[in-house]
Amino acid sequence: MANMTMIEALRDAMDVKLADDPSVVVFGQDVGYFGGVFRCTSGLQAKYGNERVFDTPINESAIAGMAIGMAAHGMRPCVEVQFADYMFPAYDQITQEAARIRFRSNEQFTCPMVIRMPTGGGIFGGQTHSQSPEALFTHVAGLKTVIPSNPYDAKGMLIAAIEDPDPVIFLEPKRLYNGPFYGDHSGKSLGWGQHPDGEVPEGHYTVPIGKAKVCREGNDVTILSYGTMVYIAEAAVKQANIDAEIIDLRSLLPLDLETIKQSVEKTGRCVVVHEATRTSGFGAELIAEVQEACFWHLKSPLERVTGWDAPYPHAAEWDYFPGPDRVERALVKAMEA
Amino acid sequence: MANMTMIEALRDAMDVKLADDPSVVVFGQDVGYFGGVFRCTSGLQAKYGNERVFDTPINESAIAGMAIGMAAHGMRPCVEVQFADYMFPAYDQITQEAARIRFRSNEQFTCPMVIRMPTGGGIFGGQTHSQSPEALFTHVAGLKTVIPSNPYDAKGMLIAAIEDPDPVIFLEPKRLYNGPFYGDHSGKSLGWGQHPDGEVPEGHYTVPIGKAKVCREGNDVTILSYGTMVYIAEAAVKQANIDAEIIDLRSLLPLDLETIKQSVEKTGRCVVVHEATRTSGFGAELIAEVQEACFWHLKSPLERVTGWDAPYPHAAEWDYFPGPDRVERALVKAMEA
Amino acid sequence: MTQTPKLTFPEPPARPDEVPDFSNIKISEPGAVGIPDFGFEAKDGREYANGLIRVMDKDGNAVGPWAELIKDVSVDDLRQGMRDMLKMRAIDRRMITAQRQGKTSFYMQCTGEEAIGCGFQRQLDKGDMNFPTYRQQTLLIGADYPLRDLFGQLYSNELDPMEGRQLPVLHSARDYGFFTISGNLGTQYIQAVGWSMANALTGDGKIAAAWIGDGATASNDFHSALLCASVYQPPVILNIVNNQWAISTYTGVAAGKSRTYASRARGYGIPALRVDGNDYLAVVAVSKWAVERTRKGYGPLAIEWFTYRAAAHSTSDDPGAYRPKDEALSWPLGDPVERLKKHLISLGEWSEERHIQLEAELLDEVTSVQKEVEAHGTLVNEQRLSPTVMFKGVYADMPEHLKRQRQEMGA
Amino acid sequence: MTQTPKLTFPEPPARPDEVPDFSNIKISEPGAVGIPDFGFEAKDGREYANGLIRVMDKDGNAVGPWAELIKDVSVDDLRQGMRDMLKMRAIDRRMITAQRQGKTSFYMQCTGEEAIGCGFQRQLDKGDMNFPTYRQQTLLIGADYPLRDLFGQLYSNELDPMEGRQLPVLHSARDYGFFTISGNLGTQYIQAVGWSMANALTGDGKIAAAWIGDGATASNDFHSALLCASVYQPPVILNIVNNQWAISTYTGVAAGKSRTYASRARGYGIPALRVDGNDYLAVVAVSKWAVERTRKGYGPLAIEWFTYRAAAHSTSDDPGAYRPKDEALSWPLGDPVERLKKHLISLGEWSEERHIQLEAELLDEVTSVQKEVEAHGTLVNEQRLSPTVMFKGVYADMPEHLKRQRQEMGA
Ligand SMILES: Cc1ncc(C[n+]2csc(CCOP(=O)(O)OP(=O)(O)O)c2C)c(N)n1
Ligand SMILES: Cc1ncc(C[n+]2csc(CCOP(=O)(O)OP(=O)(O)O)c2C)c(N)n1
Ligand SMILES: [Mg+2]
Ligand SMILES: [Mg+2]
Repeated sequence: MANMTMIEALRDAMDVKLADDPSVVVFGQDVGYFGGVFRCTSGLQAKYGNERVFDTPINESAIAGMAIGMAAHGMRPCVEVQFADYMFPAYDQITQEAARIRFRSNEQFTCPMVIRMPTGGGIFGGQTHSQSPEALFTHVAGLKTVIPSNPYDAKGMLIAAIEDPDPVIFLEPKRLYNGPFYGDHSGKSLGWGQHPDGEVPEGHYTVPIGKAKVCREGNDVTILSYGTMVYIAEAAVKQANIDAEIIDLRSLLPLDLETIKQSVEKTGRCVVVHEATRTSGFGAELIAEVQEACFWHLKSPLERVTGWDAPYPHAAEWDYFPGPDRVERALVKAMEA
Repeated sequence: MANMTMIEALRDAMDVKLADDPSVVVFGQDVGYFGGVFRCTSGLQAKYGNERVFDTPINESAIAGMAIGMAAHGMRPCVEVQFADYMFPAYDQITQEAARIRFRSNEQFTCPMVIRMPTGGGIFGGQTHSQSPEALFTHVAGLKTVIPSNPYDAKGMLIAAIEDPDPVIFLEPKRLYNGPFYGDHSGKSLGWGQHPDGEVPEGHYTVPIGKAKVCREGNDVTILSYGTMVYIAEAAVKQANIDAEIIDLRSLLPLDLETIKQSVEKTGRCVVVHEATRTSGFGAELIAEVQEACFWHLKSPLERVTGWDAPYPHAAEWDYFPGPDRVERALVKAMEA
Repeated sequence: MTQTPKLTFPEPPARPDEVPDFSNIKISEPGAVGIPDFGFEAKDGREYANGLIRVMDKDGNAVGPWAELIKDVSVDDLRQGMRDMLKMRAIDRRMITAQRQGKTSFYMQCTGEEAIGCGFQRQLDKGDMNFPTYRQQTLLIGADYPLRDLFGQLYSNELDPMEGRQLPVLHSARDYGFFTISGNLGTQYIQAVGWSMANALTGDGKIAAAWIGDGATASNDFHSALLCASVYQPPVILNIVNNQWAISTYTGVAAGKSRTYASRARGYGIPALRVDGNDYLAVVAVSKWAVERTRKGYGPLAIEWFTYRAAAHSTSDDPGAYRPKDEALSWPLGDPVERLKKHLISLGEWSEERHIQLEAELLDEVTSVQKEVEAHGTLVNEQRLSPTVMFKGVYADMPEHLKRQRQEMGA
Repeated sequence: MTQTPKLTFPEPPARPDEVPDFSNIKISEPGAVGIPDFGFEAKDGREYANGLIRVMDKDGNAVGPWAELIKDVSVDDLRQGMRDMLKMRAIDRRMITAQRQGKTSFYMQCTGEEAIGCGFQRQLDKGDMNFPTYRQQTLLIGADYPLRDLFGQLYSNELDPMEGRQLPVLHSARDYGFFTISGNLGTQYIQAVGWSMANALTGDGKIAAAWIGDGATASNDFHSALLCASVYQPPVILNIVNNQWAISTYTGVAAGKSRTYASRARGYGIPALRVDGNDYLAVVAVSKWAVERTRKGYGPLAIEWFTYRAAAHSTSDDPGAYRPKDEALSWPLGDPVERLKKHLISLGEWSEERHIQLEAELLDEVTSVQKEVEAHGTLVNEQRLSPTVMFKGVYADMPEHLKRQRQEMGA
């Protein structure tokens, strides 16, 4: 066990896989010599050489396209898109190619690759360093989409993703890189050193893709969330003093519907929290599934707390970013109904 | 009034706008001399010259990018993407640029443009000529997304879209180009000549963006649908003999929630039907909104009938495409619950 | 001189009802363009990218340095080339009829372009991988792909190795060096670069070959492939099949003011050749040379194959609406089958009679396999694959939500 | 000779703790590269794309044909250039401090590249439109953009013309010929082509200028812009600012084996020039010529501005981690301010004293506006814009769901 930030945990996962599997390669913009703008790959090129860890041109569809070709050949590329906001040029390669190659070739060719991308806001990054595009991936058959919320999960899930036989979109909530974030942007965040999930085992282990985690047990209302919003939910529950059950989905597709169902059948109430814009966000899918699976148990309408349906603003970031107060209001509303 | 196919109605809309507004230009792959692979722009280059109607290289992001530049300058481009499946290379330009230029420039620059794209399946086109990507647009603040289901709406909505001050994604259900489709793929479809909505006024008129249409009034269950599925729903209602209200949404964003609410409050039951894959499809958003708006009126869980969460197959097309039988099963289920 | 900006709109030299006119096309004399060193650089390769490598003269004689290069290619190999091309032609002919009869939904021919894929494939080794477009079934023919599998795919029936997943002609045949074709143009070009990087990184001694049409060179992936090939120097051959048309769109709309597609590659620092794609000997010579050069580690190479799309774009297309009807007959580089025939006859190794006999023989072979495959079902005569097959291979292991959906399908 | 494929990974000549080494850079003599005809074609323009257009020699004298071309540019104009560059430098210096103090979230300097935007902009007319990247605030300076607006944007406060929507430095100033900057690299390049097509189609007599960094030439939009400009021939200048770095990534990773970025444009059939971007006179001469040529309808032109990013990529970057600390000092083309100063002094039109005085004057001007703007709020000293402003301008008319959300926000 060692205490790690999420950045260190991610780096450690790549280190483990680069060491134990020669078919693993890591590349992306600035990931080579420099080690990535968030330093997630720092030191890896020095350790494994530039045939294993290298810089790429600024072309995300080229990064994805090269990775697809390598993966089809039999390698296991784990590539970085510098910010999730910059994956859009690669959207064709990711959704129409990586996601479809196993199917359309009837499994002659497969595409075991990971695309890591920092996601979400809270760093005053404005429109193009803050978006949360997960719903654009969950609509695509053939992709898996995951998002860890702490160093322990980050390492275990990244190893699982690299070992997965299919393409995995690996979203990294950048607001959590250095510590959990409870929504108080004026105060100093605690680092991962103060959090139990900052304790990360050495060497190889996996956190399976497709399993949610109940972070807080409770009886009155279920909160479905992932990434940074897990901590916002915790903060909201504390301040609202409601006996909520908080589920960190971790894997959006495949979704652990069983865990969700058990919880909502117990509580009869459910609030979904995510940063992404509301309309057609992943919250919509969660609500559609929950109302279908748990309709007869529901005591009040399912609530969504999300980013507003506006482009991510710079100055008004903290009014856009769903904070504990907004989640609390939704909880109260769900309880009152 | 003249009887038109949807192709003719769309062409007529562009003809009207090319004639009455010199800032309108039409371009895309094969749309110039040849008039488009579906012939929607046939004759327009001959009539207006190649400065107004022209062919482009096979690069969808270039098509979108040029259109954005022209629109920002003050023109009103109406461009064609040959199949919605080929819009993916343009997804960055559409979602991160067209959708955001008004906002990010605080309205110094705007982006009044239309991107037309044939969508949906039912023509044995396989994976890359059949997809329904509407949910990938409805998640994007700054875009409007519409989908007409008949010649009358097609012309009126396309004129409205070209006149709209913001970027409009104009989805054309290609299965309806030549006639309504009631799901019987073994028989011959009727043409638009046999359908009242094939009667199209001459000259200028608009069908406003943002207004749904109640196609069939009913009391027992509400069917929310759009595009080809409107006719599938009609067929299903006929064969199930259920007093359903069918709403053709026409505009997905903005959504006419008022019309939906009125209907579901009346019926207490709701089935959503679309061709796109289920997970994170637009149906999820509809269900999330409906359950929130009408929770206390609901008598049974909201149902989704959609394409399966698999890539669109070629041979098994008619098992993938939601047909009247599947819609009927959902209606029965909704009524029984 | 020009005084105000005005846009240009590239137009083909002739439209329907006009006389075909290829006078704008400059054609090097056979044998005129030499053979560069393996190590030649893009900047020194202007003549190879702007000229046209040709071997056969108008009388069918093989001339010049590239002819020298393949003088040890046997007459049997050339006759095999003839057989490959005629086989492809027989398949195309049969499938056009089958599509008209509604036996399949869609088909695409490669008439006039047969030499390229047939000749190229025969120079590859097992394990080398093509990333083809829909107009390179010739690569499968040149790889002796079983016709049963080929027709199975075209009919989407139970003999289809892809079990009906893909539109006809979008084959996949890993064991025959044929990557799964995408319906989205261009995407495979950068994937080929990635694959060839894996060739180099694993040191497996294999190479990759990317394929793209002139129209699709406009795609983003064409650019990113040239760029990454230039940066990383993997063993990849970047083929561009310039057949003058992209559906109804004249090649000028993809070329702009570039002199040739090969010269565009040069701008990326990639050495490039431009070759008469209707000259089977030129195809064999250049492919042989290119494959050897690539395998030896001299880095990426672009080849523009200059040809003409004699048939319609696809069964959904009507070229009579945008170009003169018999434009193909005026194509200055002729027909690949006719030209190879002339060469073989001039060698005394072929005759009109043997030619007709071979055509008949191949038509028989093709027809008999076709009939056999048709017996397993066509679009009008369905013997359905189970629809649940569509849930297979979405992922390696079927997730719960797909299991639920498969159940919901009730199948 | 090479026998097995091996990948290459472009590396800069020197890394931290190594001695800066620019010996790989070939530099033409000042005055050596001539002036092409307006109508010159890409294929005949090799020397202009591979050489380097320079005007000032090492003693500050203007020499050669391009110097001739601008001999009627007044000394006042040159002093204005000096003023522009120093103003930019003063702003950069002030903002770096302000960012360190937490007064804003982010900032980007353009140290060493000032000549390019300042000199270029002064040759444009009102109504011409730049499509800049984040490193061309110089275009705003050269357009006399009010400093209040500029600082307002940098502080995202109520004086920000964009009302806090965008990250600092992502300005938008339609009336000053400055298109709204995207955080997504490359996207504006093809938009500039579209805009210039509108210039031609409406016949408004204006032109567009696209801007991109060397790293971002790898983007798809760079390709599609070159392609469409080549096809339609609109009045657009395609500027490439090659400052040798893209964050930590050496320019070789974007260039691959291309000789120059200008030569890549030539591959598309677009005539291209390569210019010493640290030579204010060369910038003025080439820009003047290019603007006139473009306005007269000679079609697209690419210009590679050869320069060096002397500062960090942004306030989030630490270049000491990937390149020698004082590499900028070894840059063989020197510093644009120093070089223009030398020229002006050699003309007897400037002195060290006037220079120091001007620097001080500009620092005062800049500081006083900055302070005034800061009084309206900074990140540490918030005087908040109403958050509901974020619902404004998503659409022309606010749809119902946004009205509901605005209400839900409770603001
Ligand atoms: C991304 C994308 N855009 C558009 C299409 C539609 N399309 C199919 S084939 C074709 C023309 C391709 O022409 P070319 O590349 O020259 O190949 P050829 O058909 O001549 O062999 C077009 C536009 C597509 N398949 N993919
Ligand atoms: C599509 C996209 N990918 C990645 C980034 C992240 N990024 C911002 S600046 C930059 C480097 C750009 O280098 P260059 O184009 O040379 O411009 P310079 O910074 O040198 O002026 C990168 C990779 C981005 N903004 N957009
Ligand atoms: Mg072609
Ligand atoms: Mg740079």
